[in-house]
Amino acid sequence: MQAQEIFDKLKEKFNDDILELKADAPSDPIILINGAELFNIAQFMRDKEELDFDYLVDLISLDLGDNLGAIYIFYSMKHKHRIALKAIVPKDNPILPTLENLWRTADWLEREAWDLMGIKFEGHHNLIRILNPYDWEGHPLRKDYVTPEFYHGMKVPY
Amino acid sequence: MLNYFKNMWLGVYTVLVGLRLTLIHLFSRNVTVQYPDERYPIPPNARNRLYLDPELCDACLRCAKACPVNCISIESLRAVPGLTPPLKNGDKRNLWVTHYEIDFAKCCFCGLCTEPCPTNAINTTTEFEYSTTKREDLIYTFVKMSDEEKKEKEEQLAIYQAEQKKKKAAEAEAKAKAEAEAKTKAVNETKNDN
Amino acid sequence: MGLLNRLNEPFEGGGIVLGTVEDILNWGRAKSDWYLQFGLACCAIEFMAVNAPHFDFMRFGTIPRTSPRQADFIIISGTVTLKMAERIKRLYEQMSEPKYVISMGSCSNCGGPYWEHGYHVLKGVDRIIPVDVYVPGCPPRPEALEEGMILLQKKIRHEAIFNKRKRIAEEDKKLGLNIK
Amino acid sequence: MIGLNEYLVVSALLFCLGLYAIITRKNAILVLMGLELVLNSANINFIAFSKFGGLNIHGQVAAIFVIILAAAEAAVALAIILNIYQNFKHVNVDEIDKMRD
Amino acid sequence: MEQNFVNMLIENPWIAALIIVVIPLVFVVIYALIAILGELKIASFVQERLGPMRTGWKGTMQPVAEVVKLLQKEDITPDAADKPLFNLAPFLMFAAAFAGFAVIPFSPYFLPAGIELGLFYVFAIGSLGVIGLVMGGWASNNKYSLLGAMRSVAQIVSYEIPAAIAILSIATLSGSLNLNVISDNQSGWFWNWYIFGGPGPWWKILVIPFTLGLGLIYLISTLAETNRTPFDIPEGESEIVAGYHTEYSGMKFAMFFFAEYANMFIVAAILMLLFFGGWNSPFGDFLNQWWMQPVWFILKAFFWVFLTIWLRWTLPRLRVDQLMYMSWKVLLPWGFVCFFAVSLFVMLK
Amino acid sequence: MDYLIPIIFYGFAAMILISAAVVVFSKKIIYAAFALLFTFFGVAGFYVLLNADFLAITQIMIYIGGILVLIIFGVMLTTKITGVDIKEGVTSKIQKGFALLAITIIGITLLILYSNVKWVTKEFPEIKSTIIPIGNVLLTDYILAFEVASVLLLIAIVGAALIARRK
Amino acid sequence: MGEKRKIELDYSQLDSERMRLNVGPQHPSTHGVLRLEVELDGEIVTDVIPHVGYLHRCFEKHCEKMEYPMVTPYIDRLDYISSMNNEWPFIMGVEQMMGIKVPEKVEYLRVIVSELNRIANHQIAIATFGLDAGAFTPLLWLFRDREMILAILEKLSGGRLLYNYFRVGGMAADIYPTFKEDVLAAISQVRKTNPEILNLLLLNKIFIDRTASVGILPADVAINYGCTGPMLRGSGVPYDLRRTEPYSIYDRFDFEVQIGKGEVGTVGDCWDRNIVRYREIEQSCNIIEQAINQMPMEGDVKEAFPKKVRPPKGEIYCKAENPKGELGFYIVSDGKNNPERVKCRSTSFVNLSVLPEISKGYMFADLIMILGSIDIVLGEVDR
Repeated sequence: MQAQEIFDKLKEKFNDDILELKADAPSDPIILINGAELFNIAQFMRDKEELDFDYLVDLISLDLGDNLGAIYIFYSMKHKHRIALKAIVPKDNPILPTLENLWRTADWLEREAWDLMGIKFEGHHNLIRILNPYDWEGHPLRKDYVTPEFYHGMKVPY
Repeated sequence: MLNYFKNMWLGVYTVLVGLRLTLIHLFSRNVTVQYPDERYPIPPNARNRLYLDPELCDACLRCAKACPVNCISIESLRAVPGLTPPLKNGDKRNLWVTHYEIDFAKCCFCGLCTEPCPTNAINTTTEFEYSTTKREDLIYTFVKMSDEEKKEKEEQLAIYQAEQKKKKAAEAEAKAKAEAEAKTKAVNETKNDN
Repeated sequence: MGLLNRLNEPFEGGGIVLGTVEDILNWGRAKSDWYLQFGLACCAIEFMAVNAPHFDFMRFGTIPRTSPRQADFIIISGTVTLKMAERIKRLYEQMSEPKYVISMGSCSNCGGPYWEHGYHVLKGVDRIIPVDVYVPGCPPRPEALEEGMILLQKKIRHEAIFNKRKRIAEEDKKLGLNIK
Repeated sequence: MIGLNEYLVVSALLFCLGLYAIITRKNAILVLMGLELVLNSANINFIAFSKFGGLNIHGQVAAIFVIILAAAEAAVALAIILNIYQNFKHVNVDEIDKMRD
Repeated sequence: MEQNFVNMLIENPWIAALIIVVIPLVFVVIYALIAILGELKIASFVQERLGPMRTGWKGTMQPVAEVVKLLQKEDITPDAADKPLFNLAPFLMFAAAFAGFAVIPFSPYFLPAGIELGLFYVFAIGSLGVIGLVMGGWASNNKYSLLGAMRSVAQIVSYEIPAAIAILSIATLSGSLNLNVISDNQSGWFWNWYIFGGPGPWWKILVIPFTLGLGLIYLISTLAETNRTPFDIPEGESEIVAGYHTEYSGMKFAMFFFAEYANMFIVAAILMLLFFGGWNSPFGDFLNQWWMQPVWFILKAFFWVFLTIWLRWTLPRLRVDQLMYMSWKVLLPWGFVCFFAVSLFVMLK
Repeated sequence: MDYLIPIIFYGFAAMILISAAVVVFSKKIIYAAFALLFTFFGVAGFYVLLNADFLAITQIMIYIGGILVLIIFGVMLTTKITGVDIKEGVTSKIQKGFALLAITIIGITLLILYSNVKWVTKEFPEIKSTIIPIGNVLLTDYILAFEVASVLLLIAIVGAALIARRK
Repeated sequence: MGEKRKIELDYSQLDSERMRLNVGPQHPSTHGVLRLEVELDGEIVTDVIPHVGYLHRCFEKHCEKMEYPMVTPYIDRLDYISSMNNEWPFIMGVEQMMGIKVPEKVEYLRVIVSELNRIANHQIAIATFGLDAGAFTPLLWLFRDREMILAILEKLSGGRLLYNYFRVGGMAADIYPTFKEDVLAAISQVRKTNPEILNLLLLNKIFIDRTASVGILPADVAINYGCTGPMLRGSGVPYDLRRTEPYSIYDRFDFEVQIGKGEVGTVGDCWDRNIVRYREIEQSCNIIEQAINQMPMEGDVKEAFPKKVRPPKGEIYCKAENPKGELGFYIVSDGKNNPERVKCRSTSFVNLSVLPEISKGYMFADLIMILGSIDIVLGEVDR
């Protein structure tokens, strides 16, 4: 199924929450959505027969300056089509619903996004750091991140 | 029950097959290259320690810029055109390298620095035996100009620059003069034309 | 430490007998090195390749041990992250004297490619444990590690056993490392 | 010269120690150990009498039966102790007073 | 048959006893060194490598260097460990392993202690080592050690039973528990060995399959009892770091090491004495002089050591439940079958 | 070598009694279990002194290789695996006192008994190994007891397995 | 911050004492510095909590600071066993953004080096898996064969393990004269020793007993967890990017996608995952053989090099079939020399997350086997 058809299908169901389809080359087609409705949209995409996105490929977190972004890439093993969803959340209150209950792989991906970018996923059963130590401070991939001087008595910068 | 006997037979049989294989290998030729006495063949393009030919380096900083790790540090001084011997390959030397240092403790041996070099001054070598007991020994200084030399070069440069300045000023003056002359000439010509 | 404790008196010179004994003891330690089977990152793969038939690390008398108590030296083969650093320190402390450290590859020498922006990388394993031999390379060729091993064996062969206390003090001063 | 009495004295002391363990100890496994001590002291007597007291080979056979008994008893006792531990999370003989949950 | 040539040579019983004790000790040390080197070298050759090459001629001095090194290593007693037990365990284990040598006849003229129940004694003293093992594992206060020790004990205890049945069958066949007598019974050509039914009439070929089976059962059991691959679960590096001796270093670790190798030699010796004619030459009277007999014996034992090393570098490792399955459901029933067949043969003979 | 036997005897006696005392009085149950090893070993030594070689080896095999291993496993399975000292509940002082009193009375009675009774002494005949007479006796005079013992062992195995099995 | 995981366990439900065992980060069989918190009931695993991040080397932070050509050395160090395969998706993504069409020869060369590296990777995977099972000899035999492949790749690129060979628009160096003979020799060596490994390790009864019906991963669970590569194919799903969405020139080659069939146990067990790897080595040999015969030997591998690597504004997700599964890079460019953001969809990270799910209820020794069968590389997990 082409990106435009998927967009139309979604638009039909959640008209206001689907914002726009960006498909200008060379970029991949991306559907901008309202972050608050992410869970329902994703559930629809997974369970709807024609869409049948059974495989969450990746979750990408972005620092867009004032906002944080999250891009979800979905793939359907059956129909062999792929689409990306993009949700934008404000930096001071970055909250998205968790998709952990739909795709189990989202568990670790969301923990990673929280660890590195600081996007909070509401409803995640165990949202703790995954790559950095559990007592690490800050979210390193944000543009305004400052490397700490010391960690447990070890000097960090060269 | 049949399965029990089958499993037992399989167990014995596959063990015997394995034992046969290992026995064959026990008497087959070994492939070890005894390193300090024998050498494993290293291709000539292998990326090991970097080598800089100071006679070829023009301190263009392209290697330092291409380095993802920033392990190359270069200091340079402008060369005096007339007094400076050319590079080994005959090109004109624009800059003196006063300090060229590669920290092999940082280097990631990716070879990216050798690609942009216009004169092939920096190269990978097949030399890999330089382990040390002190980390400072891994910082290799390829060019280090002594202070006197540097001073001399600086003085030369200062003289040259002063000269250049003078020359430039003179030139500028001459130019201005010429221009003024040309202008007046032009004015005159227009006048004449009129 | 077994025999060494009793011979810990600082003899200067040591005489012929002690010298010979020292030679034999050093010979034993240099020729029989058990290393801790322990890998961190990319270098660990080359480290495995060193054990492979073509290079055969065992020629130097090195045998892998899984327990740090029985290991003589440890090869820090790869990037040491801050999360891992405390573990490595503890592993090193668990090893029994005399113990040696080979730092293999750029990452453990000084952070390597990650020295500049790596917020989670320890810039050199010598910030937490004393290193005896630095092997450069990223990752070093297997032969380079073997060369480092030869260097370490040379170092052990010339070590002073009977004025050990003095040696340790000197080494501490030289390295000047102390975290916390 | 070591005669019968010396062995009997050692055996008696061992018996007393074992008995003391059985009485005072609360841990079921320690009680079992005390029991083993008592059985061993009995065995010493058997063998000593077989050597000096004319019991001859029959004393040794009796000792063999004692050992068989001890083995069987230890196996069953430890099985019971494990079962108790699973139910009560301890093996304190004084506090095991329920027959069923 | 005179049991000890040392007693003939030396008048003083004390010195003679001392020498008789020292000979196996020296032997164990030398043997362990050779076995260590053999293990390294055979492993290397199987894997198309060279093994230790830079210590002495072609690396032959490697085990010596290791002993010199282990002598100087620091003896760590971990803080959390139970010190008395921790220090006692290696000695107990070595003592148990060494005690087994008391009844091993290296030749008809050298048997340290000529007790009638030699076979039974070796078998019993082996269980003493088990206690040392579990002691070490417990005292280390390390989960890996404890797991390793408990696995070891469970393994050794359960494989003792098939081994016992195999031993019992041979005892039935030979009618003696004295190892020297058993060995003596098999004199002559190699078809007199008990693995080929022992000396007997021509129809002993009927019993050969069963004695061969018993030999195999005993071989597998000994592999398990000495914790060798494929039964090296107690020391399985990939699961529990180094088994019960994880926390040991220096000389104490060396004691464990030597005990292990001594144990290996004892089981090899028992296998050779029971099934492969002990100190007899395989070729009748050919090279069966008094000075060749210990050589034959040691050579045969070394063949077993070679076999275990060969197996080690061939096979992967079993899992714990598969190990138990093998002992209780494969070896034990077949052991019984063979035992009954052998008993029947003895009755008919 | 007449002086050797008493030395060995007293050595073994000391070993038995000291390690038995450790079994009885030690605070740590695991020490008690390991001390039992030496008690059993000492008793086996006594058997050797008393010409019962078969018994001695049986003692080592069954008690040390079997029962002691079982006990140690029991200790490990019924206590926290690592890290915790296994101390057991202490009985009250009065109880202990009474026990001590009773034990002392029994012990003294036994000792008096032993020293006063004149035992019939008859030396054991010198034989090379006891295994043949034991085997003969077991399968003739004691055949019933022998069979009963085998049945008992079977029942013990089955019973133990049944009891210890997890529900 | 300092979140700590609360471990809530209902001890009233338990029959016996549970033991918590900490496996790693220094453990011989965690394939690096993975730490597993294992809860054991006797020998049975009741829970596994993987703790990763002991090799977190801040890859994504570095990408933001580097120019595009400088990123490749860091990508090499992600999955350091198969760095040729790693570089491909990133370079392909940049090329797609810039609209570069690479020459025919380069495409073939890329296929050949990637497949060679895939063989090397699978050899290590099988070797270390054998080591987990206690078999040491196959490890060294496989390393011996791998050395031939490394020699070829070293002659091509100059690096033994981390190649840095792919460039935007081409390759760093052209092939050397005896390239074709070397590759064919390496393939024949691999084909010769492969049956030995099969007989010595994979078909050994003990090994089959250890791996068959252990760690069964059903297909739907695998897809839900996002597993790819041999993990997914071992469960019987023929998902291989080289076939499902052929990139580069993979549609020209004739090869079979291998799936687990449950020959000795259940579909999706450890043995299936390994036999898939084993058979993929053979398939890779086929691909290389076809590629090396079709490859144009003349031509310049550097002819499509752009003057300056500066992709236009945009974002792209580019993926390729890594030996371990689908490796993707999400590249966000804002038209500068540096990428704005690079996110790596690392295969091992996603594959590892399935470990707690498939290892519960097996024995502790099986957990090690299951972990080995996932074939993780910690450099890629932690980035």
